[in-house]
Parts: sequence; C-alpha cells; structure tokens
Amino acid sequence: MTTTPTPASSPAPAAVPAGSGPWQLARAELRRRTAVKVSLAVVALFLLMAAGAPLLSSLAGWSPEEFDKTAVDPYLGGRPLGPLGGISADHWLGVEPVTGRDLFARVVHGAQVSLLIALTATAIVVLAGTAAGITAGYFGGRTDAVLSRLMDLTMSFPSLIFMIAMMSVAKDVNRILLMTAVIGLFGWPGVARVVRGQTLSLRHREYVDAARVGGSGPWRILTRDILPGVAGPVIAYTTLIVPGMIATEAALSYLGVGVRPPTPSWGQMIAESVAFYDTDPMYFVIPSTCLFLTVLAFTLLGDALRDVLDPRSGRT
Amino acid sequence: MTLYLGRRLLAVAGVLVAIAAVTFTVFYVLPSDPAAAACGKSCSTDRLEAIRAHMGLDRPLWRQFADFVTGIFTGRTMGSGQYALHCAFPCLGYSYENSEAVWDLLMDRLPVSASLALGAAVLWLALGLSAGVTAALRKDSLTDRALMVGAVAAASLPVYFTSMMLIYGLIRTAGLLPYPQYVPLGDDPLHWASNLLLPWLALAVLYAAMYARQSRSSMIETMAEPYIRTARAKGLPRRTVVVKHGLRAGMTPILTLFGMDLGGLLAGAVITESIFGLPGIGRLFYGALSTGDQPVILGVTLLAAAFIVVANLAVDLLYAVVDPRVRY
Amino acid sequence: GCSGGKQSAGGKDGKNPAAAHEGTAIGGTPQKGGTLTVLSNQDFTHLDPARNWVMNDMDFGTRLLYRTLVTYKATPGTQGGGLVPDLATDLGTPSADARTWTFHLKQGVKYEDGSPVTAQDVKYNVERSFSPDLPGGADYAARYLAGAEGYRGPAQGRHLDSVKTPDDRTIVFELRKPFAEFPNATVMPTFAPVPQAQDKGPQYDNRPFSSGPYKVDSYARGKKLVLVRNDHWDPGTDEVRKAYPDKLVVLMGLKANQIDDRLIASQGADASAVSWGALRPESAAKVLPDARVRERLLAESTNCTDMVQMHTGRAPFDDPKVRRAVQYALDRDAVLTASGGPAFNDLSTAYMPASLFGGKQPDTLKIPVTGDADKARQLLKEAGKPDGISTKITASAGDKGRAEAVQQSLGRAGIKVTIETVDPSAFYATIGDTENRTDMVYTGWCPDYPSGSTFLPFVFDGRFIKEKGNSGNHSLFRDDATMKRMDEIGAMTDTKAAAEAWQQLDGRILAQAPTVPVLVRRWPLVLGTNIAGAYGHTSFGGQIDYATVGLKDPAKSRD
Amino acid sequence: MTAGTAPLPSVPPPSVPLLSVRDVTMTFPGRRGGRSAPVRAVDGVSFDLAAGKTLGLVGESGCGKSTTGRMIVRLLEPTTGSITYDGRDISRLGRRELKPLRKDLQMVFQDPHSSLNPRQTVARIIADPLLVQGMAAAGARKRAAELMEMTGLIPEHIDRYPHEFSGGQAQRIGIARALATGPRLIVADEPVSALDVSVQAQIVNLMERLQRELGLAYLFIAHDLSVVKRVCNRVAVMYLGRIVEVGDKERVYAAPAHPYTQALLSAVPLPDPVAERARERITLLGDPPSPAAPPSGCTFHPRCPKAQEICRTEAPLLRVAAPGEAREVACHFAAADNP
Amino acid sequence: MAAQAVPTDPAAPAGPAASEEQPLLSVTDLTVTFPTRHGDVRAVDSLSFAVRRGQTLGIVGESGSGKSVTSLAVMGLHTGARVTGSIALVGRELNGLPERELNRLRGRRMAMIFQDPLSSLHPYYTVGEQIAEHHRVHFGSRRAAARKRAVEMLAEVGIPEPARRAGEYPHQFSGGMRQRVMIAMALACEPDLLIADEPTTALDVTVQAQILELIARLQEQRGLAVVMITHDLGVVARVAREVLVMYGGRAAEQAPVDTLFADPGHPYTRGLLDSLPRLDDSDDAPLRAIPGSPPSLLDPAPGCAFSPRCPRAAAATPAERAHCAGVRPELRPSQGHLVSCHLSLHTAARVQGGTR
Ligand SMILES: Nc1ncnc2c1ncn2[C@@H]1O[C@H](COP(=O)(O)OP(=O)(O)OP(=O)(O)O)[C@@H](O)[C@H]1O
Ligand SMILES: Nc1ncnc2c1ncn2[C@@H]1O[C@H](COP(=O)(O)OP(=O)(O)OP(=O)(O)O)[C@@H](O)[C@H]1O
Ligand SMILES: [Mg+2]
Ligand SMILES: [Mg+2]
Repeated sequence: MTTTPTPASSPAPAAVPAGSGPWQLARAELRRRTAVKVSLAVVALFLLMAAGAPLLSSLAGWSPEEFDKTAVDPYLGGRPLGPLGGISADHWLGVEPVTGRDLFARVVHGAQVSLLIALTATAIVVLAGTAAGITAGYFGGRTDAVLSRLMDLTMSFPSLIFMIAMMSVAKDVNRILLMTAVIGLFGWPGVARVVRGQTLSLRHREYVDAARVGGSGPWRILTRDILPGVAGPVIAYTTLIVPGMIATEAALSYLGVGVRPPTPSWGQMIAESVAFYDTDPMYFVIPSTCLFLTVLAFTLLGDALRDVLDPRSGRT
Repeated sequence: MTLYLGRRLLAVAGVLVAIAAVTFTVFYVLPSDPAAAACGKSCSTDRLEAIRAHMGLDRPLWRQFADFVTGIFTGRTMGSGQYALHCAFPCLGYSYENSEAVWDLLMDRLPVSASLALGAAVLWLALGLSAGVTAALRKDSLTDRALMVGAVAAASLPVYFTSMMLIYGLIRTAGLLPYPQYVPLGDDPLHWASNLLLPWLALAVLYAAMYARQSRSSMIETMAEPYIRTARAKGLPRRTVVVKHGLRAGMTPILTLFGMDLGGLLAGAVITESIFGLPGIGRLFYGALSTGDQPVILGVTLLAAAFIVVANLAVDLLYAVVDPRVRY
Repeated sequence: GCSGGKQSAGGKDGKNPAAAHEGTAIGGTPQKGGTLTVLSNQDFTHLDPARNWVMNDMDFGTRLLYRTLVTYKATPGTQGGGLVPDLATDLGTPSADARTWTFHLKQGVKYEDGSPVTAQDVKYNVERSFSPDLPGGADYAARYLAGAEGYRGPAQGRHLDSVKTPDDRTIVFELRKPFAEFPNATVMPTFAPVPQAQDKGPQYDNRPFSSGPYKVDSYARGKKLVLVRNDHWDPGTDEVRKAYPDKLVVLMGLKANQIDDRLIASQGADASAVSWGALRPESAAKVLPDARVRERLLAESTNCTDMVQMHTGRAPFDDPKVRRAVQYALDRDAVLTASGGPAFNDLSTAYMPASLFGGKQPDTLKIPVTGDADKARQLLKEAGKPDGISTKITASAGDKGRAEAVQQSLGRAGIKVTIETVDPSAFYATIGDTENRTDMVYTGWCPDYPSGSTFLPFVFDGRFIKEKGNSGNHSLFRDDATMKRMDEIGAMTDTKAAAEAWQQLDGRILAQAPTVPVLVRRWPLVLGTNIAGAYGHTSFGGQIDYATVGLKDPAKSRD
Repeated sequence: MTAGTAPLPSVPPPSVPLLSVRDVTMTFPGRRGGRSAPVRAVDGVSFDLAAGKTLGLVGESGCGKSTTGRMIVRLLEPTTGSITYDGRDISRLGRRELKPLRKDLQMVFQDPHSSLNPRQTVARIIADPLLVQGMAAAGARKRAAELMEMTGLIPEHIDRYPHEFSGGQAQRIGIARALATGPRLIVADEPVSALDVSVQAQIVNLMERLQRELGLAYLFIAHDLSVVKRVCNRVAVMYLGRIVEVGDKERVYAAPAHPYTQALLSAVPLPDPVAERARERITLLGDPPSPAAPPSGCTFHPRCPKAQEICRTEAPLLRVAAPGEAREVACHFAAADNP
Repeated sequence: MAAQAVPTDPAAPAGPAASEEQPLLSVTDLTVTFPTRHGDVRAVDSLSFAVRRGQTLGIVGESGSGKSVTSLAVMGLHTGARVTGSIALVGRELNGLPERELNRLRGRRMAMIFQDPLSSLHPYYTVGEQIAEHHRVHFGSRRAAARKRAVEMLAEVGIPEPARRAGEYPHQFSGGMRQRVMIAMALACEPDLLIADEPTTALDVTVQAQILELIARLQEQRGLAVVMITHDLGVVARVAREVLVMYGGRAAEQAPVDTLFADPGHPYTRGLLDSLPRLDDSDDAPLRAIPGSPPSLLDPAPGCAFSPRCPRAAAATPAERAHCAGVRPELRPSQGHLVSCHLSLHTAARVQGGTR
C-alpha cells in the first residue's frame, strides 16, 4: 500500500536521544557551556553564603554587629590595624574601619540582605509582569489597551529618582519589605512587555487555534499552551534582570535610603567604604568585588539562557 | 502626522499630570513635615501652624495639587502682602529650602546634567557602538570574545566602583586631571571638557558596555538579513555593505535604548553627580531629599519624567525619519 | 599604622595630637588682599539674618555680611566667649529689673550703598524674625519680647510695640520678664539691621544687604558665593572684623572627601583655601601621622554635648534604676571611636560642655569609659528587669555610626536596642513628637552663648515640654526641685555665682540620669598652607573665625 | 485498522446539507485611531457542504479563504450571516454552547510544525481534545495511540516531541488530533502547501482514505488548483472576499465560466513541457487588490480582460450560470461567454 | 539598447569566440560543507552542471536538497562554508577568488534574485536607489545617470509610472511588483547570468505567470543564461531547456526538459512526477506517493540517498539493495540523460530480468 510510511527516521540531530523535549535540549545545550558552569558555581556560592550567613559568621567567630575596638587605631580615625585592612586569622577579611566590625561577617550577612531583596523583587516583578503581559497579550482589545497604557506610564516614571524619593520619606516601615516592593513596582513593565510580545506571537500560532478548535477554554490555553511557551524567554529575562535588581538595591543603599543600620547590605557597605577608598582600600574592594562577581555571574547566566531559551535572540 | 503629533503631545501631558499626581500623593501618604523642617530646632506650636498655613500645607491635598497643576500652566502668586511672590509660567513652586523658584533652580542645574549626559553619551556611543559593530563583524573571533568579555565585565561594575577607581587612578595617583568642577561650556570649552572627562568616562564605561552588547547582537541579526545578502550579491564593496546597508538598519533598535537612557540621564545621574560633586540636577534632588524640600523633589521628578516621555516621543518621531515604513 | 604601638599617632601620653592648636591662631598675622577660598560640601542653610541660626552660618553672616548690636570677641580660646559692642556703642543698658534694654548705635555705620544703618532697621529685622514666611531663625525675640504672642511679622504692615526707636540711633527693647543676659542674645543675627526697602521676603536669603565688610557679588545657590569688599564699611567703627582678603569665594556642593584631599594636598589655589565642613574621621589617617599636615589642623571643641536621652515619662525609663543601668552600660569609648576617635572628640562626664565648667568637666559618677555592664545588669535586676529590656533609639542619619555603637554596648547589658535613623531634615520633627517618638533619642545641645542658662533650662526644664515640636528637653524630664532651682539661678545677677550654681545643678541632674552624656565633638579643619590668622572660635562651634582669617601671601591666591 | 471506534455518522437526508453558509461577512476593524480602514475579509459568502463530501475553496492569497474556514469552526464570529451546521445556526453560539459541537467540527492547519505545541508530546497533543471533552487520561492515551496508527504513524512514538518528526509526519499528527473526537466535518486550511512535493501526495491520500472510512466532510482550502481538483467534489473560487464561481469540480475545471477562474486555471504551470508549450494562456495584469480598499463594482474588473462599463459600477450576483447546471457564477458576462 | 550606453567593462570575457565555445557557467564537482556542532553538513555533494548563454537550466528538488546552497556557492556568497570544486564563469575560476575580485563580477556579470523579495530588499532605501547603487559601483556612473538607469529598468520590468515609483520604498509595492524590482535590480548592470532562487514561490499563480513571462522575455532580449531554481515541476516544465533534479545534495538526474518529463531515468524523478496531482489528469485514482521523507544531510548514508524510499530498491534483491545502500551511484549518461542510479529506469529490462 502506497501510503504506508517508513518508520520515522528521526530528522533530529543524532546526538540527542529520542523523546527529549525542548527543555531537555536546552539543558543539554547549557551544560555544554563553561561560562554557564562557572557562573552557576558563583551564584550558588553566594546563595549558599547568604543562606548560611549566621552559621558562617559564627564559624568565623564574629557577629556582623560586634565592635572590635582592638582591631582599629582610634587615633587614626579608626583605621584597621595591620596590613590589608586588618586581614588576620581573627578577621578573615579584615575589619571595618572605625568600628572594627568583622568584614567577613558583614559581607556574608550583606549577601543575605542584598540577594534577598534582589531575588524577592525579581520574583514580584516576574509574577506581576507575566500575569499582566499574558493577560494583555492574550485577551487583547481593551484589556491590552489599559494594561499597555499602565506599562507606558510606569516606564515613564524616572524610576531611580522616584524610588529614592519614596524610600527617603518612608520611616516607620520594614525597609527590606519596602525596598522590595518599591523596586518591584517599577520593574514589572519590562517583563510584561516581553511576555506580552511573546504571548501575542504565540496567540497567533496555529497550535493555539488548534486548542481552541479542540474546545479548550482560555484558562486551559493560557496554562498549557501560552505559559510554557512564554516560560523560556521569561526565565532568560528573569536571570538578566536579577543583576539589575542587585544593582538597584546597591544603588539605593549606596544613596543611603536602603536598609536600616546596623543591618549590612553590599550597597550600604560600599557607600560607607568609598570614604576609605584610599586609606583602607580593602574595605572598599571586598564588597565591591562581591557585588561585581554576583552581577557578572547572573549576567553571564542570563546571556546563556537567553541564547538557548529565547527563540528571538539571534543564535546561529 | 500633525494629528499624530497632537495626540502624542496630549498623551505626554496626561502622563506628566499622572506622574505629578502620584508623586504628590506619595509625599502626602508618607509625610515628612516640611513646615517643621523649616521651623528649625526650637519651634512653638503656634509658629509651626503659622508656617504650615503659609506653606499652604493646611489645605486639602487635592486643592494643593490643583493649585500646583494650574500653576504650571498659568503661574500663580504665593504668599501675601509685601512678601507676595509671583511665580511665572512654568511655575513649579518655590524651594522651601532657599526660596528660589524651582523652575529657575532646575534650569540653573540643567546645563551641568546635560553636559554630563551628552558628553557621556557621545563617548559611550563612540566606544560602545564601535566595539559592538567590530565584534559583530568578526563574530566568534578572538577580538569578538575579548570585546564581549570586557563588555560583560564592564557592565557588571557598579558606577561608584568605576568612578572611585578613575578618581584614584587619574587624580590621586597620576594627578592627570583636576577634581571635577563644573565650568560652563560657554566660559571655557577646554576646561569644561577636562573637568567633565572623568565623570563622562565613569558613566560611559557602563553604558558603552551595554551598548556594545546590544549593538553587537543587533548587528549580527541585521547582517544575517536577506537584504544584506542581496547587497553582497550586487557586488557592493564590503564597506558599503556594512556601513550603508548594515549599520543603518542595525543601529535603529539602539535608538530606542538611547532615547530612554539619555532621557533618564538628562534629569540627573544621581550617583555620578554625587560622587564627583557636580552641581547637577541629580545632586539638587539628593540635596532636596535630605532637607525634605518637596517642591524641588516634585520638580525634579517631573522634569525627569518629562525628559523620558519627550525622549520617547522624539525616538518615535525619529523612527519615521530613519525607517520609511513607519508613517504617522 | 605601625606594628609596634597600637596608638600610632602618639595619643598614649594623653595628649591629643589634633588639639595642639587649641586656643591659638595658625599662620601668624595675615596680609591684606587676595582671595580666600572656602570649600564646602553644602550650601548655607540661611544667610538672611532673620533666619540664620546655625552656628557656622552665624559665624559667616555676622562676621562678614552684617553687624549685630553686640558680637563675640575675635580671640582664640575661651576668651572668644566674651562680648564686645558692634553696632551698639556699649553692651546695652538695662533697666533696674532687667526688663528694658536700651542700645545706642554707633555713628558712621553704613550699608553697602552708603546709606546709614538706623535703629529702625534693627527693629525691622527683629520683626521679620516673627514672619512665618521667614522661618528658621533664633527665637530669643519671640521668647523675651513683650506682646509678641500672635505677632506674624511686618509683611502685613503690623509692628511690634515692645521695640521702640525713639530716634535713628536708639533702640529700646521691652521684655516680658527679666533677662540679665540679654546682650548675649543680641549677638544673634536677629539683631542685625535690614532696611525695609531692601526686604524681599524669602528672597532676601539669596542676597542679604550688607552692613559688614563684604557684600554679595554673586550667589548661585548650592554652587558658588562670591563676596567682595563693601567699600562703605568703615573699619574705624569695627573693633572685631579685620577683613584681610579682598574677596571670598565659597565653592559649594563639593564632595567632602575631595575637600579633605584637596586641603591635605594644598596645591595651587587650594593653598589659599579653608574647609567649611569638618574634616571627616576617615581622613584622620591622612592627617594625623603627617606632622606637616598636622601643623595646619584646627580642632576646636564644638561645645555641644551629645546625649542619649531617655523618655522619662513612660516605662521603662520612668524608673531611674533603668536609666542608670543605661548610664552604666553605655560604652562611651565605643561611641567615641565610632565618632572618629579621641582625636576629634572628648568624652563627656557631665552635661554642660567643658567651657561652662571653666575648661574641664567634673566626673561625679566615675563610671568607666567603656561602661560597666555588670553594674548595669545589677541595676536592671533591681528594677525588676532581670531579663533585660528592648527599646528603640532614633538618631539622625549622620549619627548612624554612633547609634550603632550605643546599640552594641547596651546590648552587652541585655538592653536590646533597635535603631531608627531619620533624615536630618525630619529629625527634629520626629523626635519632637513626644507621643510617637521612640524611647531613646540620640541628640545633643549646644549653648547659644557661654552660660549655663542656655543649656540646662533648655534641656531639663519640664515646663518647656511640648507635645508636638518639642525641643531640647527630649528626656521629658520634669523635676520640681530642678525647675525651682533653675528659676533661682536665672534670677541671680552675680554671674560668677550663677555659673557655679549651674555647675552644681548639672551634677544633681546627672545623678537622676534622665540622659547620658556621651561626648563633645571637636570641629577639625585642615587649612591651606597660605592661610593665616585662623583659629576655631569657641562661640561658633569651633568654626574658623571669619573676622580674622586671611592669607600669608595674597599674591599666591587665585581668583 | 481501528476505525470502528469512531461513531458512524448518521447520514442526513441529502436535501439537508451538513453545513450551510449563508451571506457570511467578516469585517476586521481597522487599527485603533482609525489609522487603517476596516478590512472586509469575507463579503457575503454562501455555500453548502453535504456530509461525506469535499468542497474545495481556492483563490489567491488574502482573498479570505482562511477567514471563511475559521468562521466555520468558530474561531471567528462572523460579522453578519449565518452558518448552519446540522440544521442548527452556530454562528452566534458562545464558548460553552459550542463545546459539544467541537467534537464534530475540527480543523487541520497549514504549517504542521506551528500547529503542534513544541512543548507537548504527541500523546498530549492528540489526547487534548479528548481530555477537554471529559475523557479519562488513560483512555485518551490509548485512543491517541490508535489514532496514530490510523494516520500511518508508529504508535511507539507517542512520547516524542513534534520536532522529532518530519513535516509529513507532523501533518499526520495534526490530522490525528483533528480526528480524535470523531468529527464529521474537517476544515483543512491548506493542509499540504507547506509540505514537500514528494510528501504532499501521502497526505492527500491519507485524507482521502479517512474520508472514505469515516464518512468525513471536508472544507478543503488550497491555492493549488491541482490538489483541489484531486480531492474535491465541488469547488468554490474566491476573489477578494467573494465567491466568484462555485460548482461541481468537473464543470468548473473543464469549462470555467468566470474570467478569473479561467485565468487562474491557465496560469497553473503543468508539469509537462509539451503541453505547457502548446497551452494558450490568459495572463492577468496587476496584482490582487487589497481587501481594505476594494475596487468598485465587480472587484475583479481592474484585472479582467473582458471588463465593460457595467463591471465598474455594478457588483454581479452569484447566480446559476446556465439553467440546470450545478454551478453558480458571479459575472455579468459569464453566460454569454459559456454556451 | 541600454547595452550601448554601458562603457567597456574590465571584467568582460576575452572575446566572442569564447562564449560560443564554452558554457557561460560551468560547475564541476561542487561540494559545500557546513561545519556545525553536530558534525559536518554536506549540503551539496559533487555537483556538476553547465549553462550556456540564452539557455535556462532548471534545478528542481525538495526542500533542503541543496538548491539554494548551490546558487549561493556560485555567487560566492557563503561565509561559514567549505566550498570545493570548480565554478567557472566563462572559463574564469571563481572558487577561491578574493572577495574584491569577486565583487567586480557579482551584480555585474552574474546576478541573483531571491525567493522573498520583501526581505531581500532593504527597507530603508528607495527602490530607485537600490537599483542604481551597484550601477554606480560597477560603472562608476554618476548619481543622476544611475538613477536614470534605474527608471529605465523599472520601465523595462513593467512597472507603471517608473519615475515616480523609483522614489518609493519596497513596502509600498505589492509582492509581484517587488519581484519585478528585484529583477530590475539584478539586470541593471547587464549581467550574462541570472540565478533565480524560487522567484515565484511566494507569489500567487496569476502573478507567478507574469513574472515567469517577464523573465523569459528579458532572457530572450538579452541572451541571458538563467538558472531557475524551483521545487515546482510545472515551473520547470514551462521555462527550462535543461533540468537538473537534486536529491539530498546530489544530482539525481540531468536531462533536457522534454526527455526528462517523458522518460525519467531516476526512480525519484519518476516518483515525483507520479505523485503530483495534475490539472490535466482525468482519472481520480489515488496519487502514487513516494513513501517516507527526505533524508537528513548530517551523516549521509554511504550509498544512494534515495535508496531508503526507493520503490525499485524495495523491489530489488537483497544484494542489490545492499549495493544501493552501500555504494554511491555515479552520474552516468543513459539514453540522453545523466542519471545517478544503480537501478535506473532505463535499465528496467535488466532489473526485471535479473530479479526473477
Ligand atoms: N485578524 C485579522 N485582523 C485583520 N485583518 C485580517 C485578520 N485576519 C485576516 N485578515 C485579513 O483578511 C484578509 C483575508 O485573509 P485570509 O487569511 O482569510 O486570506 P487567505 O485567503 O487565507 O490567504 P492565504 O492564502 O494567504 O492564507 C487578508 O487581507 C488579511 O489581511
Ligand atoms: N549555514 C548553514 N549551516 C548549516 N547547514 C546549512 C546552512 N545553510 C544550509 N544548510 C543546510 O543545507 C541543506 C540545503 O539547504 P538549501 O537551502 O540549499 O535547500 P533548498 O534546496 O534551497 O531548500 P528550500 O526549497 O527549502 O529552499 C539544508 O539541509 C540546510 O539545512
Ligand atoms: Mg490562509
Ligand atoms: Mg532554498
């Protein structure tokens, strides 16, 4: 019989086992890249550091708020005693000038605050942005018009300026919460736009029509057809906005409107250390390096994820 | 086209009023008492009330807001008797702190922020785009990799870090440049530039890195377009293909980015200005924050929003010039 | 630092290396001429004499731009607290009950346009200080002038009857109650002349009309102020101001660390520059070890006492035992370190600064500088709080480090403190709200002039407590015996006896521990190498006396 | 073959068509702000489709074929007109009322890969309509495997992803999905035009076989006249949103009555050089106009070799060309030209 | 006409004799390999063909059979590929020529039009500019002259109001018009060779007919050699003199058009013809489809690429099947065709005789 097909000779690349979906392919592709491995390691390191901050600092023997007057020279404006900003067996990364607080403990706890804020804000941004973007893209019409106007409006806000203003007038509130909320407030339109664009393109894919012809309702289509299709770019975009969030948190803390003392955060540490950049360079370099490495790692990771997961990016 | 422009301008005004309203409300909801701040360290309740009434803070929020908005368009008179002040057309009120018209303060600081932003923009466009295009044309080569590693790293550096390193390297250690101090362009162009060089560099490093990455991917995408293949098939020299056919299309997406960035920066690069001590709008804003000078805060926020919105509008209009497919 | 000694700058012998120039002027006598540059990280709060009530700004305004009825002597050290007549011919003539004060103006004092300064102009400015359009100024007039209640300034054409100007050169003040130290109050810029024709309301701040040796040439707020000579100023009428430089340029909005670095380097035009703000503690390491820079360092005491003030009106600090526990727990040395170390601060063992004790504060309680945590625990136990207490402290953002040190040291004794930092602009309003403020605040008090009457009553008189806008008495301390004693001392006419009485009262209050005195800051300033005649004026919080500062070699200065 | 599981359609009396489309119009609104005019994509289209038969819908790009097809499966709601399926007007039904009908009305799409969700396995893709209709997961999976076999796929590949299949195989998956609920009418929107020439025939044969076995009716949309000729019983030719000629395949192909149909047929190159050289061709001038700005009168008149004055002003109605002929034409001069 | 206006061109071939003798374009053993992460993709494998002046070579084949890759290789437009073999334009070897040299030939002696005219035209430049720009480069003509040339060319390809339309942008043209513009652009410099890669696939049949006619007319007027790439056998039948059928990157069969359609030698060609529904067919028997799907070019089988789908191989003995699968057939002359098949249909008798 002429219509009998030959067994499917898989046209897919031979290296991939049959039955592997787009996610598996993406994972295999990611595993191939060294940059991904290195940045994952860095990110994991800092996340672990943040999670295990109390443990780590108790290992080092200092709490982040504990003064050590013996480690600084009070007559020289509290410059740390000893070379390299007071790095010693006692203080692994040296001490903060003036107060003599242990830098290791502060950096580790600072990671906790910085990453907590950055990641929570990212989560808010991504959730809100995805919800708004999908709604606007899928339902279109008036919903889209309203949401798009809202996005435009939010994007027209001079966000950093506004954030600083908001943070500086707020007094009796949980700073971490407020900071997260404020950062999140201005981030969502970015995600929403990406998601909306992607949703619009997916909505006109024939498989969405197929699902509708098959009787699926909007909710089912959104969750089974659109959302998974949006997930790739969203994950990539998410990874790429994390560094922005970390930087924003740092910038706000740097400008002195961040977390409340004595809670350390990297931005606040850098802000304070700037004054010592020539008298105690290590104090300045250590939190800066942490910030730099984290941002770098997330950026590299995000780049790789975008290459692999976002079909629109120019990968050949 | 005119219709479109009219509609867009109307939208711009709407957005600005909305932003003003939100900013206004935020400051109302999260109160810091400018009257108390102005009153000083020893302040009787009676005097505080008098000051509050004088500042108009005793009236309902919507009245204050309405006055503010109408003031922008028609100007308004503040105070009474011998001290009555007429605040002319784009009236953004008077600074609580030093009683100068907010508009004048902004216009006074604008040249500094504009010098900073525009100079940095020239620098970062030159650096970023050339790096990005070079990398794109030599995709996957060693040059490409080196440039992109550099760009990712530079984009990850916090501005304050770059700034401090520049200050340390070029001022403290090498003594090559003076501590930045704003000299108006009209006074002495050379001094203007030499004083701003460091802040320009500090800002440009970050943006150049971002632009290099962006322009590389945009250029790679463009160079893979079929019309580039057509251009090559016509036997055009490589230069023509790259510059005439590739660059123009490849750089269009950068325009959007540039509009947003420049718009945001014109209204003050808060961190850069404060690190280098440049008396720009960002610094004005930061100062106003620490003294609770609400008219100035509101003014800067509005100005910044206006720049962003106008820059976006400009970009959209520019698109029509660059891309003949866009018609209004 | 070096590995040998812990205190490398030689503080061991108890001699403060930063205070070497205390009570002396640096750089010899200046030459006339040249341009003096002032590097500042900020703008003046107010230069309008009706509104100027910040130590440094008062120094600048009254020494350069306008003259007041009476002013401080231009001498280093505690002598600087002394008064000399300025516009007035003498220190004023009181009536017998010290409720009416008469001043006569000197002949030949002129404004920058050559017109004469009149008594009406002084009265007019006093009236201006009541205007709600012009807030921020000293409130002595409002406190003491008779019939001042509800007065809202001259803008609506209303005037104060309690200030009389029988002729152009006589001014009479009628007070609500006896005030023997009234001449001290007339040092305030409130008592500088402003001609009504020149008054531009709030805008006057941007260009005060000069009666002093200099006039405003240009003033770009937040950026640059240029002062040039007022040719109508007659040095013959002025025994205080020397006016050496031809021109003063204040560059504002610079970065504090850059100012420090520029002055330490003192290159080129910076040699003829002084700093407006205090040297930052971070820069100490660049100054103190270097003898050549240390030579150019002033570090006069600000005479302001930093205190941890407790809300005595409510639990747990209504219990003196708990307050004393805080007193004992506090590691003042840690706060001192956080404040920049012993070079730039002096520990405080009493409330009033040393200048009101004739140079040295007594140590009546003998609490160790690092505190005594055991004793504190003990006291807490006695107060029925064996598990310690939790509380909050409000501090101005600039005092963050100090507050952290307080937090840290109280923590040792089981007093858990949460810090709330508030922007300086909102600070007084926040802590002035007695209902909603935290139990502790970190703030200080500076005497307006060298008398216990400008310290203790402001900080500890329960009758001054206001529910909103409270100031000074942030411990809400209300003790009848104390108040009674304050009234008694206030009525004394023998200033020596009064001073002694204030000193004793200080110790009595300290024993009740409404607040804990922590430290008195110094005002460290590095001068350019070409600066001469500079000293920190005790009555201006240690700021350089702008009446006498000048240049060694005016030719070396640049515009 | 396991076709037995599909319910056998109760064939309605031939007088009542399974699907009846009457005067259906679809107008897409212009973009917001009135910057672009509304597009009348389909303009007064009427036709019938009997059970078990195939109607071909041909025409140039943008003439409204897909829009018509999508209205029938109610992916779009017609602006005006009625669509009667099995005696019931479905043109205004809401989503809930449509749900039971979804079983009967299915669609096969043009691009086999874009019509399959790349993130779902074949099992899920095929079983999805069944799950929506309330079938249990296990049963649905079993049915999916059966359908794979029925459409010539290997049931063992049920857990693979679409990208692991070639174009022809992917189109079989699309067909299997359409068959899952046992439909009676399938709208096939250019089901073979994205496929390689050598694979097209496989799909055409499959569809024909399934029609025979399951008694399906097809609305077969294509721009390739040769394919339509192969699979259809009746053909409707569309031009700019209107049907210009509809009739039995044999008549239309043998003696096209509308000048457009004639031109269309003569433009198709024959895979036979000898015949091709011998052929007389009518070459139309210009391009198909935009439906946003349709020409006046007979929309074909600017390109029509026979256009007269009347064509410019008056739109011809679709009417029976010659008495007794199962063909209708919308042309002022159709009858005159075709004896 | 326009040719006289053209100045003498340095890249012109030596003399008239040469063009009569040798083919204009001759491709020998062309192999194009793309190195990819999953291994080398041999998109074109030992392909040879030739085109003479005034002639049309049709290249047909399924998607992915290497048609476009071949045409790009001729134009020297590949960037990331290994191209071996010889590509000679009037005896001049192009493969390995430096970019600069190649640029003097591209657009001038050989030109190309692409499938999707919209994306192949630059959206930001006017149509006139795009037609004129390489005229300026190749002939050093002035802007005005080049522009005049552009308007002439637009008129020649049948665009009404050419002077006005030259100032418009590609998006203002319809699909068919755009393809005309592409053709005008390709022919602006009077090339000898025109490669058309599926020029009508994106167009409607009625417009396709117009374009094919236009190409035929221009070819006749100018004596162009045309390589017409398509997957539509109908188009090939209409325009080509000689046909090359590609399968899996290789030539399956090459023959003059009439004989190819009348008597195909390769089972694939046969299958293709049989599986096509035809407008002029009268019987409604099921189509004879070719089973299976086209091969992957990654790790190609050592033997005949078509053998897994080949009905003849399926019907042959196991030994023959193994031969087909294991040994690559050469392109051999067979009854006026060139056929690359072990079991060529022209040797049908032998096969049938040999099997039973
Ligand atoms: N959702 C929509 N919004 C606006 N216009 C539309 C929409 N869908 C289709 N159109 C327009 O309707 C007209 C008919 O489109 P349709 O897709 O039905 O054509 P078609 O005959 O299927 O063409 P093709 O052969 O290209 O698939 C076109 O002009 C198209 O631009
Ligand atoms: N740059 C490239 N890198 C890797 N493989 C490529 C590249 N370009 C083409 N190929 C492969 O070469 C093969 C032939 O491609 P080509 O474009 O020549 O096919 P075609 O015959 O033109 O098909 P179509 O009819 O789809 O245009 C395809 O399998 C394709 O995947
Ligand atoms: Mg369609
Ligand atoms: Mg191709």
